[in-house]
Amino acid sequence: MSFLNAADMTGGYGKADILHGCTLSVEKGEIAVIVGPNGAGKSTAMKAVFGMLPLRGGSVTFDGEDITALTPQQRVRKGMGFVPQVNNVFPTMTVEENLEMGAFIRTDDFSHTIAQVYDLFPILKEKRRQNAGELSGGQRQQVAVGRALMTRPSLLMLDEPTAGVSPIVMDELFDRIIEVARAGISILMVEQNARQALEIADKGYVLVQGANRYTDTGEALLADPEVRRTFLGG
Amino acid sequence: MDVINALVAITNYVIIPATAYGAQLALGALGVTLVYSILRFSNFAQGDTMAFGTGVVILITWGFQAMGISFGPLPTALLALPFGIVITAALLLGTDRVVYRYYRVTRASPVVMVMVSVGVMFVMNALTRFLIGVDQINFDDGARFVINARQWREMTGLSEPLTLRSTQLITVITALIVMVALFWFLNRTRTGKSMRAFSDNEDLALLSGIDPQRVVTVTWIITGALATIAGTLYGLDKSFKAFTYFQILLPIFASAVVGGIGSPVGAVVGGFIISFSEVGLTYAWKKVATYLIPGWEPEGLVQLLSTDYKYAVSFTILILVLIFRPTGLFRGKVV
Amino acid sequence: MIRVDNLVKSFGGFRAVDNASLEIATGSITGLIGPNGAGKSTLFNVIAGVHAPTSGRVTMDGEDITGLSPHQLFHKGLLRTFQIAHEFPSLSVRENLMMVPAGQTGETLWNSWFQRARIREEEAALLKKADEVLDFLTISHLKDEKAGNLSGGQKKLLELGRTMMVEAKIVFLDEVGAGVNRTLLNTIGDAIVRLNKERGYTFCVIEHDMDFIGRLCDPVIVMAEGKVLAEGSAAHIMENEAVIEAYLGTGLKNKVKSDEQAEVMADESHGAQPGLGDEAGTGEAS
Amino acid sequence: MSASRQPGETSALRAPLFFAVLALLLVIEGVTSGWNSALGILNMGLLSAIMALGVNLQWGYAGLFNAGAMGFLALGGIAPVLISMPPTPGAFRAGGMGLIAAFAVAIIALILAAQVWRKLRIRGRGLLVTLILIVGFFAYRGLFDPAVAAIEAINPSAAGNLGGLGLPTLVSWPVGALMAAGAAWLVGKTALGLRSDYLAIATLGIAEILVAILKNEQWLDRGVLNVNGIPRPWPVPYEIDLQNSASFVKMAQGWGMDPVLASTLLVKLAFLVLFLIVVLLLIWASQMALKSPWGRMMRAIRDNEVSAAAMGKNVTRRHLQIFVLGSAVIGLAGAMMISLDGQMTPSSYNPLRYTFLILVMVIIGGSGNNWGAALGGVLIWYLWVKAGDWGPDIMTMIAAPFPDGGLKEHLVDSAAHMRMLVMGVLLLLVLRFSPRGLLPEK
Amino acid sequence: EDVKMGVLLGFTGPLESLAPAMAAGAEMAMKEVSDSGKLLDGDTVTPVRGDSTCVDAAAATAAGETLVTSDGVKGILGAMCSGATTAVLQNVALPNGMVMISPSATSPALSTVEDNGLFFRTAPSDARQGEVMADEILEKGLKSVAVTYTNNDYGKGLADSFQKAYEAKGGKVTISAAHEDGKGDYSAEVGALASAGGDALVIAGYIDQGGSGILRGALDTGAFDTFVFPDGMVSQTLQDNFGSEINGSFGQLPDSEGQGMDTYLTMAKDAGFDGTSAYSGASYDGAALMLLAMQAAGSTDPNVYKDKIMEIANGPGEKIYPGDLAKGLELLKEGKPIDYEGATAVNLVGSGEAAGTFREIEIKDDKIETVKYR
Ligand SMILES: Nc1ncnc2c1ncn2[C@@H]1O[C@H](COP(=O)(O)OP(=O)(O)OP(=O)(O)O)[C@@H](O)[C@H]1O
Ligand SMILES: Nc1ncnc2c1ncn2[C@@H]1O[C@H](COP(=O)(O)OP(=O)(O)OP(=O)(O)O)[C@@H](O)[C@H]1O
Ligand SMILES: [Mg+2]
Ligand SMILES: [Mg+2]
Repeated sequence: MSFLNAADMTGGYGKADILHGCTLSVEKGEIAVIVGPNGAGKSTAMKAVFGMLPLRGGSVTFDGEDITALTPQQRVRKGMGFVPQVNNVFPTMTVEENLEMGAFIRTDDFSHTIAQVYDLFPILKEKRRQNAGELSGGQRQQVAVGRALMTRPSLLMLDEPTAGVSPIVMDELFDRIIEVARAGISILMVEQNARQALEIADKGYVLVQGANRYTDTGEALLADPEVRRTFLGG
Repeated sequence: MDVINALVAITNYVIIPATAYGAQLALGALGVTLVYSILRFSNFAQGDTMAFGTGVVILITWGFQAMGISFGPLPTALLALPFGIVITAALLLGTDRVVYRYYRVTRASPVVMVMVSVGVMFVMNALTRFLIGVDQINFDDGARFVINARQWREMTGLSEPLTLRSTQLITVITALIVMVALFWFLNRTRTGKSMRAFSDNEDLALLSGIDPQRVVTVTWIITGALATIAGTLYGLDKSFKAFTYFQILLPIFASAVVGGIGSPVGAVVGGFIISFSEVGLTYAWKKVATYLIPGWEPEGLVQLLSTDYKYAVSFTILILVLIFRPTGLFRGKVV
Repeated sequence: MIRVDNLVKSFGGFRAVDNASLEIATGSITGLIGPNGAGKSTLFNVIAGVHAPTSGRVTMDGEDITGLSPHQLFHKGLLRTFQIAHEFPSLSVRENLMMVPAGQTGETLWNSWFQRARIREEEAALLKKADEVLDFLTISHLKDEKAGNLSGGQKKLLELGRTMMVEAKIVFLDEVGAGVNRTLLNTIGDAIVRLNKERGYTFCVIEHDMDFIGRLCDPVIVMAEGKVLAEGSAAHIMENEAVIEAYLGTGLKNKVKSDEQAEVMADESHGAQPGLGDEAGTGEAS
Repeated sequence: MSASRQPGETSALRAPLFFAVLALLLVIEGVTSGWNSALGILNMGLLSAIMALGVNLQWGYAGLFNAGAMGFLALGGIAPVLISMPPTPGAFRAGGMGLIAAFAVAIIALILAAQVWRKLRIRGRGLLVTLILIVGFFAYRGLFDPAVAAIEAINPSAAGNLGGLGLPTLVSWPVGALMAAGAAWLVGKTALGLRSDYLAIATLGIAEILVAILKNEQWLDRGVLNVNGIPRPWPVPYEIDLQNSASFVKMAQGWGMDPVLASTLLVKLAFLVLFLIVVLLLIWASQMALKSPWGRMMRAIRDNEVSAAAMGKNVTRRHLQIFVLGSAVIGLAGAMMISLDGQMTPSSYNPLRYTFLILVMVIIGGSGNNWGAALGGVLIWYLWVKAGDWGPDIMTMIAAPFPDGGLKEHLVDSAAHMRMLVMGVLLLLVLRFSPRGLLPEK
Repeated sequence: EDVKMGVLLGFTGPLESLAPAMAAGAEMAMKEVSDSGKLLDGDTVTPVRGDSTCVDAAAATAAGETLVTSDGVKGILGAMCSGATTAVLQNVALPNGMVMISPSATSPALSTVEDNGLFFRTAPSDARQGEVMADEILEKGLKSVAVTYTNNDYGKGLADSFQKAYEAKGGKVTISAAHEDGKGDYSAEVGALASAGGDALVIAGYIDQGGSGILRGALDTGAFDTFVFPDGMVSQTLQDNFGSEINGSFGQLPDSEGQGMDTYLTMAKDAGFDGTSAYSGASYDGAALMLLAMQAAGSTDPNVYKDKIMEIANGPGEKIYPGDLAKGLELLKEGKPIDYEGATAVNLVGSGEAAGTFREIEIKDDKIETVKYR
């Protein structure tokens, strides 16, 4: 059984289902990337995995335990971390407070982790006394990822972490993601910068209309001309 | 020219009462500000919560008095205060459970929350009256004065009296302590920060492992405490009457908004601005002028505005402040 | 032509745009790139009238448009999209588009009572146009959905769609690409080129996707720390050392630093010379 | 407040159903408590509906949280006093000119100050403006005070005010709307930049100021001394006249009705017809506007002002327009209410009744939906009135099982407060089970 | 037959604290009559309460409307404040031909209002009290006073009539400033009053409303030593809360000499409410008047018994005091005339309002003491 296994998820926001039997799984220390057209249900699937969407069918197991019925904050305590696609910072709190909030469930001294995040995103250190709502789009994105890293999760879920960040920061971010994965943390992320993402992915999912269309290793997907043309922009 | 008497007159009729009144407004405004900044709505039930809390305190005070318990020179009500706080906080938590929680979970828009709080206001209003009736109640015991007019005259030989009531002193000190404590709590403690985080972005707070129920519980407990403290001090200083606690809601909101709703320091500063403008701008300077300019007995009252318009004054100030600083003096929040 | 002279915009003491001067030539698709926090969006917002500049001047075809409000600029043919999508959540997707054109007869109260026939005619035409745009953006199946329920990328498309509802002179696009599927982004790119060629729109595009910039834009302006760092053709810019250092980086490096080292360096660089350039410096040092 | 409003599936039958329920309630009221009572409730309910329509324009269409309905209502209410009361003999001669001069001075001083502030770019203009304002203020008081004293000295126990123009009361309705609109324009110019709750508090304050003026300016409307005997609008007759008219009495007896009852019913029906015409006209106009591109534009502005501005909509102008319009409708209701009551009592304006209750009507009815606002207006007024009746009954029921004595007595004595409780609980129930109102926006 | 009587008072709103004792007074009279079994054909009397809210004319009208049309009352005791009273009178009582007796609406304007002989009040017009108060103050040798009044028609009417009378007789009013009831803080008002100065402060307000706040403030700051209390201020509460601090102050209230009030107070005490509360006695009298008039007219039809009210109130005949209602009913049944005196020495003048004898009081040794009547 995989470390995270979300099987056959079905559900949506209102009456109509968005997800139709979508399945996602990640092994320990693995990077899994979800790609797909806009509105395919990628974010919805992520929310479903995190318990923010009522499921009509399917189950989620994490670390061998069935967590389908847990609330999001219980999942956080189990070791899951999530960066949503939008609204992913606390706008009227400072950058530093945002990071502190990321470490809310931690009782140990987390100053070291903060230092690591500042190291990863130096601009945040410079802006640490500024409210996150006053940052530029890309800076905000960095805060969001930094906040999630603060939890020191065993599974990190990222919904388009690189949207709006500059190439250099994106490279840095991907570097860090690889590094995090090597440390044994599983990564599940949605990306539109799909080619870069799939390059580092152990596993790739192509989601279309709430269902799995292709599932393969990152390399294999990149090599598939059909996938490249229809989903990765040629 | 009699500068001393003039100064004493101003102190006695403007500075002391306005400071005490300002502190009373500030305490109320702190409650409004807290709910606004954490739970994101204007709580119109605050005034009636204050009335309810005070009602409970009065009942307990009577109980104590009947048992012969007193608090030395301080009002017995202060002894009863902790009990009042517990009961009021329990009521608020109950209200949250049966009323507010649903709207929080369904993400109702703030104006729906405001309307809900109006509903709660109606209910609390009735509850308070069931509890303690509509009559005016004086429950102030202990030493009334720190300095009273006679002592002052004897002490100084001045013709102008000066008085300072003990409740005035207690109120001002309490307001300042509460302000500092609240500021420290929200900005420095883990719980306080998690409350701000919750108010900023509820979903993300959830994703950070912050327990929303705990945040809400703490918020209501503090609100209950603030309301009871504010209401009791107000009642001690003036007297308790359920109806006035609805009336005071308006200046309380004005204070919170002038200061910048959501900011504890703003609430206190706002309270003083409102009280000083109400008392100061409508003060009749005739007496002071007579002291300062000997031999001149002014015909009129040398009054800028008649006291009829004192509320107009505070609201005009409110509007002026908002025009030049649209989110209040201390940069409040906007939901 | 838009011309920006010595523009400064400060927030408190912080100069987000620091004495920037640039030109956007009529008929061009000008790219605007730069590290996060370089001041690109702020520059857009000043030009588009959302923020008043601290100092400096903006002219459009020789006419001073500094400090005009957004709706006035709209009427001058200056349109913009937002980096964080600003849809009208309770309006349907179609209504989001139909509300755009200015001077609709039915926008006057009086007419809404007494000019019903004319309004009906206009509405029919608008509806047709909106549906065309939606078709183009591949979201026509969502036309009756409330815009608030769209996915992140769909909202971005809607942003672009709105600029297509009127005859614009110049359109400012703030990261239309972020969060948009690359295949679709290519389509959007084609549309931009077509609008530029066929309808003579001028574009100014902020984007972090260098493929997109490279394919579309000429010239490209690079901003950093509120200033204009470089300007030229895309190819030219991508060779520029300073730009590579500050913005582009050198691709995947798979560098693994020890944390202690990183901390020391981060502290040093912060103390020595705050700014975005350090980031690249750190990278090189390892 | 940028809450996104989610769509809800609402049946097309919902509105007719609720109106049918409302009608049924009124019929039951008519049968059990008499038609006079039912019509009385309906008439005031229709006025409330007009107020709710005005607030709905502002809140429902444009998201402007105006918590100052009371002020505009009160302002509209002095129109009948100034238009349809007979003039106080000698009052204008005594102080009219003085008043006009005082206001002229005030306006000139304000304009001058504004011009100096805007046009002059010299140092110390702040000081100059302050100086102009101070001098202006004293000049104004110098002219104003004696004029007021002169007017208030005339027959103070019955008049003491300027009186009115003696024109038909119907004329005062649009005038009330205009007066409220004028005040709203001034308020809007200064306060509309404020967001959500800030605007609410500011308007709440402005309403207090307006009412304070009405309460204290005796020369205008006798202040707290009230104005009585305001004429009824054409064609509403007086009951006494009807009862004294032989033909009417005969007619009533012909229908088998008590002439007194017939006369009171007829008067209420006449008001009802007038009010109904106004309500329907307003709903028609609002619906047409809402369905047109204008309504779409307003909803867009409400959803997202920044974006609407970028799409070329002049947000400030639109806000001002709708604020003025909404206030005018509220002012109209104010004037109509005074001509229904036949008297102007400035101290009766309290925010609970005239601001919060109206907001409750709009929210419960369904903000953004005109039919909803109208429904809310009548329904909530019905409940408000009935809650006063039911309260004691409920209380007696509650108290019944208790033994006689202190507690029981206390409970029964507290019955009057049941209105608040019933109202609060009802409000909470509706908000709980239909948070977007009974007739949600489509 | 069961005769229903409306008790339309401001149970909620600014004067909500006065209403219970008034209602209790009125209902006591009704119970007395009902229990006696002597009204008409042994009719019983049932009170029906309505909430006039004091300030909300529309709500008062609606409540009145309900009383008349749905409860079918035969007379209304109320309303409480002058504004609400006028509204109910013009919109309900007049059109429906209903008798209304207000125990507490004191506005001079009500003297001249058109009422078809349906409206009466057992409270005197404020105009009269103003004169009495002016005389009293001048007799004490106080040449200048400051005045503060509750900002409603009662307070303003009283303050105006007082000022007119006082200044006509050579006194000087240094300031006449309103205060709003129901607000908590009166520092601004007290400051202005203190600055204006004067030999005494006239507080034309309510003791359990703003009047108390003003008095507290003026005492605490030492602004005035002597106070003048009109009717709204004189009550047990005044003595209880301020007794020791206001020795030497004085005032007056519409009240009558003699046994009526004493009896009433005892009766009220037995019934468990405070009979000294303002207008409580007047409420009893209002209710009693209507019921006695019914007996005299032999009909519960308001249009019939309205003509008997003045007759009953002003005599001649045997004097009827509280507790004597049964006797009164009996006498009337026998066709003998009565003169209803009641708790407040009822004597209606003009178009049906209390002529008003006033009781002058002074605070001596921490107690309210009656000085004389005038
Ligand atoms: N309201 C504000 N108050 C204070 N600082 C601000 C405010 N808005 C922006 N800034 C600062 O101004 C700088 C420029 O921001 P801007 O949004 O223009 O960057 P950008 O170039 O668009 O970056 P990105 O590519 O990340 O979107 C940032 O450092 C940001 O922190
Ligand atoms: N809150 C919501 N209520 C109703 N429908 C929603 C909501 N959020 C999203 N949807 C719908 O669900 C579908 C999937 O949305 P989702 O956000 O999961 O897409 P996505 O794959 O993440 O797209 P993108 O790449 O654009 O972010 C879309 O068609 C969208 O319209
Ligand atoms: Mg998504
Ligand atoms: Mg940007």
